[in-house]
Amino acid sequence: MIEVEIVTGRTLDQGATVEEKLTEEYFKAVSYIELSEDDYGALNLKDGDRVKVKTAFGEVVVFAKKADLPKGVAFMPMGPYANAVIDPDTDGTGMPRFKGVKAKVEKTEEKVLSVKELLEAI
Amino acid sequence: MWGEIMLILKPKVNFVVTVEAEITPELATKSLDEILNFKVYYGKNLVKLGDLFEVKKEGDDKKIILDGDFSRVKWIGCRMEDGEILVKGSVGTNCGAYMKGGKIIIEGNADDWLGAEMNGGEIVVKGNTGNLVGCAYYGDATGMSNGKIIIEGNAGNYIGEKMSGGIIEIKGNAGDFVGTEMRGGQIIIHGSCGFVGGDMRGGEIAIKGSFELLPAFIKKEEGLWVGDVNVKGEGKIRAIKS
Amino acid sequence: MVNVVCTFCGSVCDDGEYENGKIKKLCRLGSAKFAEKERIKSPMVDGKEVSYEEAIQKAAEILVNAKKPLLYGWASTANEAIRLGVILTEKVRGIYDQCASVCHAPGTLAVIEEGLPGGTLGSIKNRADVVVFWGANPMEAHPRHGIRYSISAKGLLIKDRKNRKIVVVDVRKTRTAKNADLFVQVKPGYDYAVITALRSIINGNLDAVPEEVGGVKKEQLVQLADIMKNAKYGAILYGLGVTQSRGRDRTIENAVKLVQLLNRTTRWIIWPMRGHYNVVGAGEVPAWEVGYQYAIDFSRGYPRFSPNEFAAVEVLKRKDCDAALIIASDPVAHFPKAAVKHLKEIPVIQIDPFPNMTTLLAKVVIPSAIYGIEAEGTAYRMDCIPLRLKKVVETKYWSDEKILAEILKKVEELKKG
Amino acid sequence: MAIHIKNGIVIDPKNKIKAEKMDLFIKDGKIVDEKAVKKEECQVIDATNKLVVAGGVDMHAHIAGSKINTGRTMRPEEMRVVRRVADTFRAAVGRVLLTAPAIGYEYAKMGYTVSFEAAQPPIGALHTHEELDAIPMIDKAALPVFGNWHLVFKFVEEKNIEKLKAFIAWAIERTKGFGVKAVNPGGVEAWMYGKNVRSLDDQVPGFNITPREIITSLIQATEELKLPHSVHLHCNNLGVPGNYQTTIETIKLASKFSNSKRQVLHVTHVQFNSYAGSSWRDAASGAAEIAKVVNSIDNVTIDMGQPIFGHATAMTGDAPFQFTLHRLTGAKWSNKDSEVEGGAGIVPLVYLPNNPVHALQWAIGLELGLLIDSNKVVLTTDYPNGGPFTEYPYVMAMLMSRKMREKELQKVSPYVQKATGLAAIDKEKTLEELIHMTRSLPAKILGLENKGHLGIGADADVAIYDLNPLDVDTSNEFEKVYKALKTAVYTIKGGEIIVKNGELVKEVWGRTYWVDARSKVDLEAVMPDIENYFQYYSIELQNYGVEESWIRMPERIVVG
Repeated sequence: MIEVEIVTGRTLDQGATVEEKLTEEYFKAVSYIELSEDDYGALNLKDGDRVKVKTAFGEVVVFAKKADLPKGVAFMPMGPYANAVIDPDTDGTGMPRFKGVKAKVEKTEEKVLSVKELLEAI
Repeated sequence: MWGEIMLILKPKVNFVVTVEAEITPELATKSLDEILNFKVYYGKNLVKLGDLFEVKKEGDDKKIILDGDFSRVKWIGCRMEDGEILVKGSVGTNCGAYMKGGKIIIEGNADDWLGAEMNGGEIVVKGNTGNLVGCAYYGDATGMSNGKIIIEGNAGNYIGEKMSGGIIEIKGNAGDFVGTEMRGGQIIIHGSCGFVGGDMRGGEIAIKGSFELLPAFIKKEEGLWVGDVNVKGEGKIRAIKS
Repeated sequence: MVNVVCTFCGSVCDDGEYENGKIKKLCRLGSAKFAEKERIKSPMVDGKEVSYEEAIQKAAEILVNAKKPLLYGWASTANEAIRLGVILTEKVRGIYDQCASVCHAPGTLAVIEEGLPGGTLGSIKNRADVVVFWGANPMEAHPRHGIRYSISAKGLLIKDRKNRKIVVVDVRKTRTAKNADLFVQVKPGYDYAVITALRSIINGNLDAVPEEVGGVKKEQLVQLADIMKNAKYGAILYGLGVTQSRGRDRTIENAVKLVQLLNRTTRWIIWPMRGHYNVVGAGEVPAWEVGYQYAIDFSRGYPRFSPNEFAAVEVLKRKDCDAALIIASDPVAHFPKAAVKHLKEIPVIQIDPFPNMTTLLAKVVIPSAIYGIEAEGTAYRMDCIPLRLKKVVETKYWSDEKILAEILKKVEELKKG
Repeated sequence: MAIHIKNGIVIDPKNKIKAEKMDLFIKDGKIVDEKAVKKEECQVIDATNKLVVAGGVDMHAHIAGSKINTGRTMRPEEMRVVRRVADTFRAAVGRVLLTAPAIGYEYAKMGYTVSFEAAQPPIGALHTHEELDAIPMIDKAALPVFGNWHLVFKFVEEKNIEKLKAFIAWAIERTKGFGVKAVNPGGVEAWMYGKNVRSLDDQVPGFNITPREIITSLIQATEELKLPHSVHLHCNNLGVPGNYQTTIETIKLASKFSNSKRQVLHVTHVQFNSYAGSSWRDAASGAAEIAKVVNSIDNVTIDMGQPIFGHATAMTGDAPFQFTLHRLTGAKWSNKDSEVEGGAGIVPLVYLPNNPVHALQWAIGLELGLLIDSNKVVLTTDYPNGGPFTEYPYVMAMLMSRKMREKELQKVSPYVQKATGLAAIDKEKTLEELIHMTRSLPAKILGLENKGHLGIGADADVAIYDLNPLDVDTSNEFEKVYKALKTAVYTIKGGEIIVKNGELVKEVWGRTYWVDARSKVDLEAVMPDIENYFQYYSIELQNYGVEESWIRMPERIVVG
């Protein structure tokens, strides 16, 4: 288990599939988390591995990817998987904290839910 | 807590959406009929107070007890000038906004905008509060200018922004951005908080726990910083010695 | 071959070329926009296919019967539809909110506090010798922004990339950062402090700045401050890295104060990198119709603005609406779980060209034409420059404008009883 | 339906009717001869002992487009004043900055039926028109700004008036604009380098031209094009003590030109350009000197730009001035540099009677209104720069009553006594003069032949006020005058009753006028230059501009 701070954001893949949310392409574009090389290594991850991301606001299973990030910072594409764990508190501004949420990440054998299953689980 | 209880309101329905009830202690001085017919907003509908709340009237003094969960009722005590309100549960947003005098005691929690632009009187919260306590509404130049807010629990973000007078005391922790653009008055935090005093011009923020000082304050002595230098401010941030 | 205006991101590139279903010149996002994809086949009520008229009747009933309906979305439709949407919200005394409330709305709060010293994308292209992307990653979110307007755009005074310095301030080394002349890596949540430090340095209060602020060495802060002071015409373009993280509007407000300061000695502007193609219109239209850009409640028959009460996420989290109309947006995919929960519990009307996660829970689904491809209308680019969206393909689908006009008509009938 | 306005006391300066009891007839949106209607089919309005005049014409206000809308966004504190809860009409809010529905409603309630947006950023033209289209009740138009447009600079530099004319014709067609506005010519371009121009002969950075050359070239082109309206100029040095001299020099530029129908130069919100002195410490009024010059020249008109005490929002295309104002007041500030066309800025402000500078500005506005010949000065507040247009009746009453002015002078900073000549002015304008200054004169200056009067064939835009001009003593009964003019008993727009007893009764949508002068120029000759310049734009030439079909009710005025 590692601790990270998650930032979320748009990616080209997410953008290109955003009008096709019920497709496999969109699923692929949003159901992952990027970890720094250190963090990725610490969890002993390899391509296609899944991790469980847990925050004070929820948990979600996603695929893990290695990326050029500082240790302790993780990235998730904006979308339903990130939203399952981000901080809904708007601190009085109306805007949830989509970036900068503390999370625990661990390797898991559980499957990644489809977007439909994800909605049902809410 | 009072010898005599003058007006007691108790929710009698489950609120589907929030209610806006600009209730002040003044209401307690009205006749029962007037009280029952007092207009409150329930979504888009202007309804009678008596439709949503049980009303018990026991005298004419300016004292109200809100008995039950008022966390979905907004604007309680807004613009009140005197008298007392006791909320036995939690209260919704904008409680005590523009308040000029009197006292509000909240036994539960208070939602955002507690005592916004308050100009007198006292608010005591036994539980926690949300964000924007004693702040200025968007577009206004001045937040809380007088009076006292005491929070026994924790407070959220943006406390006492643009404050020009009065006191906010938080027994627990506060969130981020305490006393931004503050010009006067005092904020006391017994716990910890995040950034304090951005663009502060005057007033004092005293903190017992940890806090994050912005790179715009000059250390004057051990535990005392003055700034914000970017606005030639003379605000004081003080670490309370434990 | 006809000219088209792209209706994907806030760059609203207006040099697209369209011929027989093929698109040229646009980026990957724009090409995806024009590509054929699955559509909502027919209007539906409770999953059953119905006529437009039946769906509209049902939608109007839901809106009229609600105590406080939320009408949300609007960033990916045309101004003509938005205007009707604002009037509809006023009529049913609901809450109008738009996608900015989970995107760039904190920027609007900063405008309220300090204003917006800005310029059009054309002024950046022609004049800016320094461009700072702060928490923005145009290489992925606005792929042609750099070529057309900012990084390597050829302008009047700045002829090429060599004449322009690109700075990226971000918490991670994004694709944009990799192409920058200077990358300043900030610890998540410390943008506000970093901006304060820059102000202190430029103001000559070096003493107030410790050796490191928000993970950035003082030395680098001084370097950035120098770049800023020495720019002839600089631009800070900020993104969701700022609006969605700690500080939000206060961070932007601080950046505006920095720009005010810089303008005493040179020229600087600041502008948000708006996301959806017409999210600007979704704020500008209600501003002229009812005075505010978003988070507007009409329950009292007149508009009131309060982001922490009337922004959609707060409304849903507080369970403060009993019906919702979702148009040109997918909150089920883009809102935090806690907000989606309430959408599952109330009647939802959806108007959209494409099936998405909101479709999965909507009671009434009304498919619509795609603006810029199947329908004509007006949109405002991220810098508020108006552009006319074109219709290049015939369609059986009704436009948002027509759907809303019909709902409005129905609502008026129902209200008259 | 036809309308018969019975027994009203009509003032119609254009048709030389000075408070005469007479009947008016309306049919198909026009004022018609008695014989053109069947009286028994007319709706009769009893106007006995009431003032009957043409609908008011506001020739300079900022009512639509990115500036006022940014103002609204910036200032939620302005929008909390509720004027109307939604019912059969729209909700209407705003203190001074109003929403689009509120703008239409408030003009109508005051008896005004025309308003011109005085500064349209050309590239933002479609936005301006969308907002104009959202304003109910009134007719409108927009003046695109030319004074800092690089293509104008280019043709001025080349001294190519033919191309300048062609460009102007092209631009006002593309923007669906009405005429040629110029704001701080050259100064806004200088602002792109953090500077401003300070005199008519300063060089514009990057170009071998001066403000003087820009202004005279624009006048020459506008006159040769014979546009309905002259050049509409916001002078250089606005808001700077000592600027009255620049204003006078600028006004004199018009002496080279003449036009038999109208002025050749309209100088706008002159109050802001009438300051003597060298700093705000010793600032004084330059109004008397300016009045002398305006009165002595036949081809220049002005409008006042009268400040009203209370809240206002400064919003102009004069971006460098707006930054100066922000520095001066410390208030929030918006700026918009616009491609290679110009710029704009917005700063909230409040005019306080006790503030010597504000009181000075207030007094200067009135001096201009009083000292300048009523055939040359139009009443404006430069909404919302000087304050609300809803206070025009205050300005009208003040110009008609010395007593009211004396009363008001008691409330303001005594600085006014030494820095202006207001207290000594005993001139009291007549009601007829004020009707002219708010109706027939602005209509004439704008070249709107069917507006501002009640002659046969005029548009049936009529205001009826509860004021008997044969009976009222405007010098002494100023309170009554103010109150009566504030709310019309009837407002008729295009032949339809839209206001009755100060209440809205019908929502109508007015026209948007635009001027088409293309047939007078060789567009082909200028297109290569325009095409070449579009490399400096961020949009395609083919996507630049507004088509008539996108506007709710366009009315093309063809020149030539």
